[in-house]
Amino acid sequence: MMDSPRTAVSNPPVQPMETNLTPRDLVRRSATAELPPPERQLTPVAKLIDVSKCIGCKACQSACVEWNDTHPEIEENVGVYDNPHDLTENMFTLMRFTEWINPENDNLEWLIRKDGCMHCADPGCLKACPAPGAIVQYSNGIVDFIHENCIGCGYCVKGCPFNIPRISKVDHRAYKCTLCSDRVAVGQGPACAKACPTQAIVFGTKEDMKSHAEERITDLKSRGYENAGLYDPPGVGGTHVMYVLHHADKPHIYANLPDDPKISGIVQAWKGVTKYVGLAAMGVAAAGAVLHGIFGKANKVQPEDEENAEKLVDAAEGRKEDA
Amino acid sequence: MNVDLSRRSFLKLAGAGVAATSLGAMGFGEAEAAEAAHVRPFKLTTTTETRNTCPYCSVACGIIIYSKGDLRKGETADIVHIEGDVDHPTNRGTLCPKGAALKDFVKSPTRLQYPMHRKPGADKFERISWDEALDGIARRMKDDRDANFVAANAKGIAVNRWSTVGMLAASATTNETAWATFKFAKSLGMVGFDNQARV
Amino acid sequence: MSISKDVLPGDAIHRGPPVTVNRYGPAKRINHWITATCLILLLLSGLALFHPSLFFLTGLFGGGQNTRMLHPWIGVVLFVSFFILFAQLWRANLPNRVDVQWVSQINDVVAGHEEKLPEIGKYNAGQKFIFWGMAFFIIVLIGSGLMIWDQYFGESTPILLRRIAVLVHSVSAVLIIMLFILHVYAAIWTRGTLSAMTRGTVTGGWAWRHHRKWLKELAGRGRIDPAE
Amino acid sequence: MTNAWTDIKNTDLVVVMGGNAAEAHPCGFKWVTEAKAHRGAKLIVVDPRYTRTASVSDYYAPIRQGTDIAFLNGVMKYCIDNGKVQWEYMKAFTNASYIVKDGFAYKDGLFTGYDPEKRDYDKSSWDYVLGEDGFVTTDPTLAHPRCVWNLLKDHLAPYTPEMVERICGTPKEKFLKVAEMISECSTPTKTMTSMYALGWTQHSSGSQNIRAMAMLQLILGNIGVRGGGMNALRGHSNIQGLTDLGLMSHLLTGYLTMPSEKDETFETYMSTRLFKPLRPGQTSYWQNYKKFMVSFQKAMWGDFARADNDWAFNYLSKLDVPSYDVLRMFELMYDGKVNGYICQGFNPILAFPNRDKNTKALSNLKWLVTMDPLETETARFWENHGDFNPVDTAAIQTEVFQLPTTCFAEEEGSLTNSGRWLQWHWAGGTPPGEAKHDTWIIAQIFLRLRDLYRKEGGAFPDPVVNLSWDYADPNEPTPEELAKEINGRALTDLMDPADPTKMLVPAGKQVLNFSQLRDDGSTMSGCWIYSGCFNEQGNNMARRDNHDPDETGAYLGWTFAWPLNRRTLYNRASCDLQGKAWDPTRKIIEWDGTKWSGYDVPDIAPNAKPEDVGPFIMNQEGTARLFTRGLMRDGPFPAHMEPFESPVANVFNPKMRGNPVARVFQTDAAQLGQSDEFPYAATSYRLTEHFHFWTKHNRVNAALQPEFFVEISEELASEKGIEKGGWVRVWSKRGSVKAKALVTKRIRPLICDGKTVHVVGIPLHWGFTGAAKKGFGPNSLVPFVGDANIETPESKAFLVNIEPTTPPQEGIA
Repeated sequence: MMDSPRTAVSNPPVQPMETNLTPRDLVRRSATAELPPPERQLTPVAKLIDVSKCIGCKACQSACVEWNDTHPEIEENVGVYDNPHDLTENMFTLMRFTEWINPENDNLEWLIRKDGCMHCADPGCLKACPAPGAIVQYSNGIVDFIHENCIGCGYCVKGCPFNIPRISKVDHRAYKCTLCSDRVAVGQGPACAKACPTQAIVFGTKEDMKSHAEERITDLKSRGYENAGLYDPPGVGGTHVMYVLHHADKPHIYANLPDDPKISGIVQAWKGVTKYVGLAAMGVAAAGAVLHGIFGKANKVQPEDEENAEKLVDAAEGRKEDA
Repeated sequence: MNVDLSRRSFLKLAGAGVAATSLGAMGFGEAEAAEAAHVRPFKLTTTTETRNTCPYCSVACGIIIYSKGDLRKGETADIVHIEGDVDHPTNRGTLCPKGAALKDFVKSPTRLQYPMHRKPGADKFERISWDEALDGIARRMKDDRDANFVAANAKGIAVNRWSTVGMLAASATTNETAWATFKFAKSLGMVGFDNQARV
Repeated sequence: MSISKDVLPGDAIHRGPPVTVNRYGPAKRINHWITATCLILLLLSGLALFHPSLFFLTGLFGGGQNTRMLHPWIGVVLFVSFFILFAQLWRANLPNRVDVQWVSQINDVVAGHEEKLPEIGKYNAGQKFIFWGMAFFIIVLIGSGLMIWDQYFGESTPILLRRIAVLVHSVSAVLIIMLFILHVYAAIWTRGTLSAMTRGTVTGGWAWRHHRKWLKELAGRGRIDPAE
Repeated sequence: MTNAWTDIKNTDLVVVMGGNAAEAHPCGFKWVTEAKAHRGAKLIVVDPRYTRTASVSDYYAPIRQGTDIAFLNGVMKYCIDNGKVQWEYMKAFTNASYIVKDGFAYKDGLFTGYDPEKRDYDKSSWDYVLGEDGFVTTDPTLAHPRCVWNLLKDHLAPYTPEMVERICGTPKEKFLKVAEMISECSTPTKTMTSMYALGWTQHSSGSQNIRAMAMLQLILGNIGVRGGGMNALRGHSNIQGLTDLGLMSHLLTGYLTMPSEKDETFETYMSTRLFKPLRPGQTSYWQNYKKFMVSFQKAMWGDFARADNDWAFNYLSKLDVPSYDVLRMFELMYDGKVNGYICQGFNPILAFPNRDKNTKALSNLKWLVTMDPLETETARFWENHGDFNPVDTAAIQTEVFQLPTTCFAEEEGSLTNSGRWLQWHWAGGTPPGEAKHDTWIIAQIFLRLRDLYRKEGGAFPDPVVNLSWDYADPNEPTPEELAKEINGRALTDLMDPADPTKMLVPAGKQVLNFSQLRDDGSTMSGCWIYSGCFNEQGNNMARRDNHDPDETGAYLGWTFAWPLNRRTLYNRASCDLQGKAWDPTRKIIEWDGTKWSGYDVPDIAPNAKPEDVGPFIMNQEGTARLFTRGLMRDGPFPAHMEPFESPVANVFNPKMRGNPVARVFQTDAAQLGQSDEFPYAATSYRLTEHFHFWTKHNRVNAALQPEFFVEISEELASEKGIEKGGWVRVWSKRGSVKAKALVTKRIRPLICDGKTVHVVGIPLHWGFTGAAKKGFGPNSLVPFVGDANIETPESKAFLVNIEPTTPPQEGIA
């Protein structure tokens, strides 16, 4: 029975259970400088998406909607299979379809990539977030949005190297894949991974997922995909959602998956140097003003100035009267 | 009957899978001090589980229906979630995009709730009672059968054919319903009786 | 030519003693204070989102969600308010040759040796700098702000542009805040200035000392009312 | 399916042709990805479109729809020419060595005996040479020029790679690559599985499509083995069950057949069904037909079915035509010869060909009853929805009763999956409003009718008033009661025939399985092939032991599979003539010198000696048929036939249109289009996001695939000035639809017989009810012709034209 990798080994519990992801398991918390180190280190987890096994059926989308009780809109057909057309606050994951002609053999390949939060080890969203505790990272690698703390500013959207979070137009909070933190907390895998018919999506410890990926890559190489490989981009410290790609040498062909994602330099500048230099500059300016005020001599109007003014006015009046 | 199943034996069976090792390693199972909810509360807690089969294609994936309320205790059961049954040998908990959204089929706004009747030429349905519907249908069937039944052919051989009323049987009803339907249709001599397998 | 630029409608001298000069009418003063209030609110709400240590400032606005919601609207009010002011004052703030002289003698300015400086019209180069700086940064801030106003315009610009916008917005914010500090400080340091925006008048001595050309022009054009 | 879904993991090569398993059966397709991941299996997809199945294939070859026979015949020829045949299997387990009568021949696309007037064959020459002993004459050396093998080779001779390219449009090198990959599976240790669905059945020559692949599988030795077989991926959750239970015009339960007018008496009926073995010592299991038939009659009419009234044989209808299939019924309806119609969960207005005709047919009814959990277009066929249903409501005099039924989640019972597993499920939710179980509704109508017949009398009331209906609550039989009736029970004490003192089953107890059924009226069973599903051991359909010793994929403890809990049909063929597994690593059963045993229930008598008894026990021959005698209407070998609407003529006989023996009604013949007016080859299909016309009611699935579209190549789009996402009109001789255009690289023009053929793909999930955007179905365009043997409509290959257009109008015109 266990020859097939699959996410679920048991059905979800219905008896009350303690959650296994608590505030004490946080390793990062947005806009929070002093976070006490966690008492324990959870084993890092990961979702592995084997693009070569994916049949683009959108079961992941369906399961995601059902589990998270979201309500994606019924849009129009615009001549593509990608529906909804983009990630939304009601659609945390999306199959993106690309028709790609392999220049090496002129064969068509239909590349189908499940897009969604990558759960970066170095999360740009969390870095960008100004609201304390709105974005957290657990020691198992899950990056989660705590909606009560979210102010809806959209900074996470700018911070994300993969353009994932979306802000709800209704409650003005940011939404994205939680890696089903509520399920993981009771020992279940994410809804998408559980549903995935071909188990192109699997979930487990990051280490297991990496070794499973190795098997898949070996299989793909045996089928002629010489550049098959794992997408676990170091630019963001690695991710807790990884891809097996048949063409790992060119991730961009998979609906613009970034070749070498990093937190944008602009965002780094904004949340780094600008923040500190800016604060410093403003502080210096304010302090300078105060110091100058205290130690400098105020520019006071002198009695002779008043007299001169009066004279001027009188002279002018005089001219007026003379006229 | 349907819930006391082989979950435990199955788990034992499940030795070497990727996930089997993974989930244990995640620290699941360690007792935790109660703390303010951080992740979303697990929504299936205290629901009732019922084993069922996906009604779409004939892969016939095992599913579990989660409801508030238990039919077996005579309660009203409101379905809150449907998910693949991990114990099922074919689908092993997985579901396709249709199966994964079964709850929304059950809860579809276009689910029918009452018998309706459209009069000849009318531009709308009107609600009627079950008795009105069933009496009306039986009456019409009887009248037509009595008028158009072919008892015998030219040679005088009994042929027992009623071809002026036909029936299409469903493709997603249970075998038991199908058997009851079969008895009903064939005993009436209804020859124009077919099912979705034809198309 | 310069006369028409420096003397604005409403500017007038009241005979003393002491001599007072109308510098800003009630409409302009209200306008200024709306702008100033907006700027302060924007400063507070913006700083709240700028650095985690200042996030507590969201409390002033009823929480983070409200702060996020209010900030851009205040920005719109500020933009409108400021540019009504701008429309009235821009001509008086056009730079001229005297400004070059003034800037070249900035040491004398800071040291308060105004007697060494040329006679100044309604605005000196420093005030003009603040005026144009404010105008520039407000345009930049409203432009970049709209791009990152996700509630309404989130999807209308590409993500790269939005990232640039957020950086530009915060850098501009820092600079406008510094400008603001300079403006406030200058107003305080130059005693007698505040009354221009409170009562609308300055003393004749203040005008003589700091804006002698303006005062002379007013006097020269006969904009003198009898003392009350 | 001959095998189970879980068995597909044992294969070495998956051929998906005539189907789109990844999209239509994703969770079953899992086992393909398992075979790929763990056995290094390869996947071949042959399809007019590069589907989502193709996206994970190892090799894809395009084909023009409706030309599969030519392709498969070409592969068979390739295998035979290159010696890629599992000789031992083929010789022993097929009728290759049987001698065929002189006179049988094939010429100009037709077999011997064609009568163009009747559109039928005189099949008398399509038969074996029988010896004086009544057995078929054979030549085990295969040297005889009239043996099946040599006739087959002659028949396949024209199907060269060049000919395949000419007919199918498959580039020769792609065809050869596929043929080569398939031919590798001729060794005993390599198997191939065929996964097909409506891509093969919905053709006027659909049955022959499947035969061609079955023959290829027999030549390669892939039937009855693990990871092999012919796997029909059935479309609905219980379409298998409803067919098994005979809810079809020409069937009774368990593939017993309805009597025809020729079957004047029970004796004549039985005489044509008790097939005697055609080879010495063979099983020919249908010799037990009478046991099943009598038990069936007893299940229907109990004490009213007695030996002295021929088991109430006269209660059954006798057909005057081969079947009153849906096409015939709608033709009759169209002609005003049908007054009432009951649709129990079916949506013919979108499912049957030629929607315009269907609408007119339904408008001719006096009354229509629909039973469904959801709104259907059929129940509202009279409602005007602008362009989407442009009917004159006031002119439609049909009375409609719309009855709300429960759905799967609110009812209990068993469903039979594609792999023949009968799986029990339980009710988990309270039905909405006044929705009722189907069994309650059927029982209510039945009881009312029975009362009326009891009170008023009327036309032949006997079968109705005497129908067995002894349920605890006649108002609603329980699923258990019905299941037990299907299984069957002893009516009197059943004694062991070998030892008359030994009681096998006491009266009133459930029979163990169909082996205990008798032809003397002492047993009853609703459906013999299901017997064993609910016996004295309990409800076997509810079993949930998911152990799988040695991971063969059998799962014998999981629910119940018919027949006799057997998971792989013909599994005797997994062993050689000595009874040893062809592939020891893939053993299913084996002969231990005295009996058969193994991982599965043997598909042969447990003590039948391997060298004596053939594995195909349902056949009179004991072997599988490469040559089917007269059992199929359109020929004993599969021959290339064009669809009725084809962009090119039949290369073997340009005058021949479609399947020469398929039934075509007069009005429909006039509505067949020509390729000059309708130049593009259309095909219909479903998409993975939707299930027929159900999930458009579901907001989630509606969001995943919201709106009707057609798929065309970039070449056709530029030729016609069609933009991606723009509106197009697609029309055939029978109707017109408007759709969004999905312009794709996944469909490329094919060159067939020197002509460029553009394919237009039309998915089928939209209508005018539900949550998704209003749309059309391909059935508006499909011709009203069916398969020659089984009358399945030709929905997969027809002709259309296409042009850019304006959006459809919703409002009432």
